[in-house]
Amino acid sequence: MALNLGVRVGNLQLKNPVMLASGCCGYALEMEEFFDLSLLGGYCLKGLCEGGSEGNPPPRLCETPGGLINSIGLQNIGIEAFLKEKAPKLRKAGSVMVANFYGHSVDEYAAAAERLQAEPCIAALEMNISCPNVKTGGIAFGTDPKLVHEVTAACRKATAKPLWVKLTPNVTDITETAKAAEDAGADALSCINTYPAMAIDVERRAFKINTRSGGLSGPAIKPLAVRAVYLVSKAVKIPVVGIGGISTWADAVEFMLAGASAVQVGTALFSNPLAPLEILEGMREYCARHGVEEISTLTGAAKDFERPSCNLPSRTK
Amino acid sequence: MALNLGVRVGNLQLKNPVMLASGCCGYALEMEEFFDLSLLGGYCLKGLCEGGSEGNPPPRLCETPGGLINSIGLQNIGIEAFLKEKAPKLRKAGSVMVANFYGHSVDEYAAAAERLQAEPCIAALEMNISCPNVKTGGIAFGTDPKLVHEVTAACRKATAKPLWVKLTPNVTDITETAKAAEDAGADALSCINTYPAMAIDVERRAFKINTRSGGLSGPAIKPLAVRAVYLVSKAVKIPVVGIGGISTWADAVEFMLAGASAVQVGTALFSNPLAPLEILEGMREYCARHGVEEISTLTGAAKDFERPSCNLPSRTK
Amino acid sequence: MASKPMHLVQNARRGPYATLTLRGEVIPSHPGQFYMLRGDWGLSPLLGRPISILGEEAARSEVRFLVKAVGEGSRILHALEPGDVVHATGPLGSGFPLSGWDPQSPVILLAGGVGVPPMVYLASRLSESGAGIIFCQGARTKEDLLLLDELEEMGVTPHLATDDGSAGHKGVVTELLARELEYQPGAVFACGPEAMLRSAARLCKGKAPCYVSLEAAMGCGYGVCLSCVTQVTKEGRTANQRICKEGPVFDAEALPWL
Amino acid sequence: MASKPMHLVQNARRGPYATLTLRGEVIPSHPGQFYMLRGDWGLSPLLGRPISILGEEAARSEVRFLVKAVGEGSRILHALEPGDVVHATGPLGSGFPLSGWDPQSPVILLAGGVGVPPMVYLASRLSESGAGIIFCQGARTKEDLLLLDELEEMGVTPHLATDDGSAGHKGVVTELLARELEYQPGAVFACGPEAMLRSAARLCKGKAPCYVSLEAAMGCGYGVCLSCVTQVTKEGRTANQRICKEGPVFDAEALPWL
Ligand SMILES: Cc1cc2nc3c(=O)[nH]c(=O)nc-3n(C[C@H](O)[C@H](O)[C@H](O)COP(=O)(O)OP(=O)(O)OC[C@H]3O[C@@H](n4cnc5c(N)ncnc54)[C@H](O)[C@@H]3O)c2cc1C
Ligand SMILES: Cc1cc2nc3c(=O)[nH]c(=O)nc-3n(C[C@H](O)[C@H](O)[C@H](O)COP(=O)(O)OP(=O)(O)OC[C@H]3O[C@@H](n4cnc5c(N)ncnc54)[C@H](O)[C@@H]3O)c2cc1C
Ligand SMILES: Cc1cc2nc3c(=O)[nH]c(=O)nc-3n(C[C@H](O)[C@H](O)[C@H](O)COP(=O)(O)O)c2cc1C
Ligand SMILES: Cc1cc2nc3c(=O)[nH]c(=O)nc-3n(C[C@H](O)[C@H](O)[C@H](O)COP(=O)(O)O)c2cc1C
Ligand code: FES
Ligand code: FES
Repeated sequence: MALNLGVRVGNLQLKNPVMLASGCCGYALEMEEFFDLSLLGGYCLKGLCEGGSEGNPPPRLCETPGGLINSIGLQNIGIEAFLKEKAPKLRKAGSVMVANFYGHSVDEYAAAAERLQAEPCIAALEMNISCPNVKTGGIAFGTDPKLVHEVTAACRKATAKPLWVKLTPNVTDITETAKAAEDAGADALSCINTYPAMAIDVERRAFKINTRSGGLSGPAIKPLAVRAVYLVSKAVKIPVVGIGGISTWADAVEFMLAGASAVQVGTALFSNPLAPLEILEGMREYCARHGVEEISTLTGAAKDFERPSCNLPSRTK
Repeated sequence: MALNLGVRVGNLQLKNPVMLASGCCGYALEMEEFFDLSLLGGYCLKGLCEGGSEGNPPPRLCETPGGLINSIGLQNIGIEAFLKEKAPKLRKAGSVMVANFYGHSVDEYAAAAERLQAEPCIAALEMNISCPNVKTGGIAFGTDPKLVHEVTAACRKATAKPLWVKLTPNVTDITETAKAAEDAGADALSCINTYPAMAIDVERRAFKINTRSGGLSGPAIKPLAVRAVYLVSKAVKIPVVGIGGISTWADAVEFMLAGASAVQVGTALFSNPLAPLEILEGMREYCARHGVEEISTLTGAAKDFERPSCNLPSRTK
Repeated sequence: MASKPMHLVQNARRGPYATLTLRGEVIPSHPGQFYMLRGDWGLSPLLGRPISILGEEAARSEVRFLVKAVGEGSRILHALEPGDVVHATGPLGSGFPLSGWDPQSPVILLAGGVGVPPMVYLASRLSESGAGIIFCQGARTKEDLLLLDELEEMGVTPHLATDDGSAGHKGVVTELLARELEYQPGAVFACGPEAMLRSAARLCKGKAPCYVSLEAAMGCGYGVCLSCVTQVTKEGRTANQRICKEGPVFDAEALPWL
Repeated sequence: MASKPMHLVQNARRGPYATLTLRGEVIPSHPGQFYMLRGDWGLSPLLGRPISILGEEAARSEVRFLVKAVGEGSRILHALEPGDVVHATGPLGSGFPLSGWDPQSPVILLAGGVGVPPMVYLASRLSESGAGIIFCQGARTKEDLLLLDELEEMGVTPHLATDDGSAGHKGVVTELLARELEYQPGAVFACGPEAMLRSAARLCKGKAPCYVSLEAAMGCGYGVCLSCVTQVTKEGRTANQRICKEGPVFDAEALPWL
């Protein structure tokens, strides 16, 4: 039985649903030391802005139960430097490159989108309106449906490339920001960015992260992210890319069943750079075991519990 | 050096800051089989409503990385049955009893508050406007500052007992609902209830919880809850009771440093019924080690990282 | 009940099955009761696992369990070594009723899968009290038949059934029950897969009292979380009862199955 | 670099210290480089731990580490038994520069705390190349002096300092450095607590090149997460550099310390 791992995210065809999440694979060149990027569905670059940024002062990272908090503050070399220094090397990588970007105003967002539009090796743009770690830009745009609409519309005008909007989960009702982005012309929604979080070192009685708050990622947030993907995919017609705590093939399948067309692996890369390949292999086996011929049929296929009287879960072999 | 473990939550004096969280200690009688309730600061009863409720159909619980999702749906025996069957036995327990309650309308909330007002062994009322697992009532009230104000004001009128409002973290800005509750006359804020979450059984391709979504609790949510406590305690003048993933003494201290006057232990009771006593003992040792004479001085005492250039955490002995 | 650390003193493994002997403060239990067991396994799984009591040597402060390794938690229990600490909360739940049926006719014990341990514990108590015991055990194949030596020791010869016919009757264990019930209907006690319990309940209906031990994913095991409920009908009123507290043993007639 | 499972073949423990020998595919490394090590430790801690390479027997496919048990992750590494699997990503980082200083004067290696292992690795490489080596090691007390036998084997006699005077000079190890620098200033290589590194940098300023190995809480260890940055000034321009990638070894003059 032939298995088709290919998925479509709007107009963009991916050879398989497994991508690398922004900020967790640098500019992807570091990943090439571990494996061939073209084995994956694609990868998202570290969030770029015009002129670049030095990010936040350290400490920028700490561990929490089943997760980690980061406050990198979107350090990046800038769009210009990226296009000059990194892009030429990445052209050969032969995988789908998605450029994650941000600005500090609607105009900056649009200008960044326009600047990236020019680079042929960029397959899609992922608009980050959800970073909890920068004072202006980032999450400020992502929590208000009106602003989401405005900034998405501005970027939509600025680029003909597929435009993905990366949502923040830090809202009362994520379907409202999702619909705003859809209405304004987004081609897909990346669900989700990190959750605002905090940790305190009790011996020092000091915040563990320099900026006090940071963004929580990793397995701990998976059940929150699965719900976000489920709600958003029911609320909009455009495809959803699932992100949040994916570290095993079963996690990836879970996000697809919840409604994701493709998935991104972030934090799991830190402890296991080969996680994306292991996830892909596991998904392949899962499909074979379940007689799935088109992996895309998993999207949104979760059903209700068949026997409400039965209290027991099935076992994952 | 004498150590004073006593804390005040508004007008209510607790012998120490460690309480049991609502829904995780039943009607407290089950806990008495493990230890003497009077050793604790207090305990919160399972959420009560007039007439009681059978709750949601099973399955009602599943595990997630570092946490669990529940959808009990506020099953309870009802205020009347509680007062008749359980309260008499609890009067002897000699600990501070907080009655968690809810309704399906503002009127029902107020009526419940009034009914509970009459029972002398109840030291305070904890208004649950944040349960993600019931269709009406619960979280519906907790996400809109206007409704929070309305329902809090109605209950405020109905009772002279200390009134705690239990907030949901599922909002864009928790300081708004916190301030609404404060304005309407709440004596304290319980921060926080569970986070809406979902899990899917990939082998069965079915939601693991009958109601699809449920509430996430346990260590996984701790960093999210610490931030909520921090933000709320900065935004209001009334005391904050910290809840969310507390399972060790260091977790409890962390919540106090973030701004909590007292803490509640929930999910940790399931895997270790003795957790509250171990937490209390650990806090005692921590105070001794740090020369803390009044445990209440820990509240809100977190400072900024002293040496921004230093990237390393201290170690918890 | 109590919650305390116990020490593993022996772990006898056979395939996926491990018979664990824990030593510590032991509170006397009834057959059908269980413990929540949790190894020093850090964050995951978060919760302890409900495991039935297989036997108890109060004098030696020992309690025994049989665990089948099926998932994360049970695999860790299976892999424990002597000296390891296990946090044990119990004994929990109600257990099987040890009286209240016709003492003249023998009782029928029906066990399937990892439902065998509590039935062996029950058999040992019943045989002490001199009751006649018919023990029916079913499994997929010969290798999955459990605790045959313990049964032999107490003088109980089990009637066996395997799906593949590798030992005893070829077929499901409830076929043995049907035969016994025709022959001499006595009280039936059952623990095993839900399908087996349902079919036993149907066979017993109107013929013999039937007590079944249910399973559920359990949050606490001691009655505070309300995650483990099942509907139970008593005197015409249907209400949720906690499998961990009012159960795990229920009168089959009271369940919403028949 | 690569990321692969390796097998523990030996664990030699002394107090909180464990010298681990891992076997697997070994990619040749430079002194000062490190691995991210992660045992099969489930969810917590989530991340691997950066541990410097102590030595390498490429022919035997072996690489060695010395780990001090201080927290959750290092305690699990310390407790590993032969046969256990360790996920190892490396070799990572830049390592110490092995040339570029005056080859006539001996180099001074300064090691404190668990900064000793990479300096021993460096000493072994330098001694192979015939360079003169002055090795200064500091510790709180005699028991915390590390790898003295390995140094002896390669013919290096370390100058020792302990806080309590239980071995060698009573005082901090940088007092030994100050003496050496007055006597014959050579290039200085240092690994240890930040206070030691800062004081070494100050002593060397204007006198001798000084390379220090920094620590940071690391997310990935291979350059993608940007959690480990420090400010570095080169040619008048200050910018963030990654301790895991451009470092952990930096020219002390470039750091914002002096
Ligand atoms: C009252 C009672 C007594 C039991 N006695 C025994 C016994 O003596 N020997 C034995 O081997 N097993 C027994 N079980 C079943 C045992 O608890 C499960 O096999 C075990 O919990 C599975 O956990 P896991 O981590 O290995 O599997 P996982 O697949 O990781 O379990 C995932 C989740 O499902 C729950 N779960 C899965 N299967 C079951 C199940 N069959 N029953 C209850 N919860 C389940 C777990 O508690 C956990 O929450 C008993 C169950 C109950 C309720
Ligand atoms: C490049 C490099 C090389 C190292 N080489 C060695 C070595 O050869 N032998 C050795 O014993 N130790 C070495 N360390 C230190 C070692 O990484 C830490 O002791 C270890 O990470 C502590 O983890 P833990 O879980 O035991 O402690 P925890 O207290 O649980 O650590 C909590 C968090 O702090 C981080 N952390 C704590 N202390 C340190 C530290 N000193 N350095 C870096 N991160 C820290 C951990 O990574 C983790 O994120 C090295 C560190 C670095 C950066
Ligand atoms: C260290 C770090 C840096 C990140 N940087 C970015 C970024 O630049 N842009 C962005 O959109 N998301 C960024 N993210 C968020 C991730 O892309 C992802 O949405 C989030 O971490 C949840 O997925 P995970 O749990 O798999 O990591 C970052 C996450 C981490 C941990
Ligand atoms: C099984 C279960 C039932 C709960 N029932 C209630 C309830 O009835 N009323 C309420 O206000 N909170 C309820 N909660 C929320 C807890 O009181 C607590 O706010 C939350 O679980 C976070 O704390 P924890 O991580 O320590 O469990 C329940 C939580 C759980 C896990
Ligand atoms: S498992 Fe908690 S009430 Fe039964
Ligand atoms: S640890 Fe991730 S970039 Fe250095």
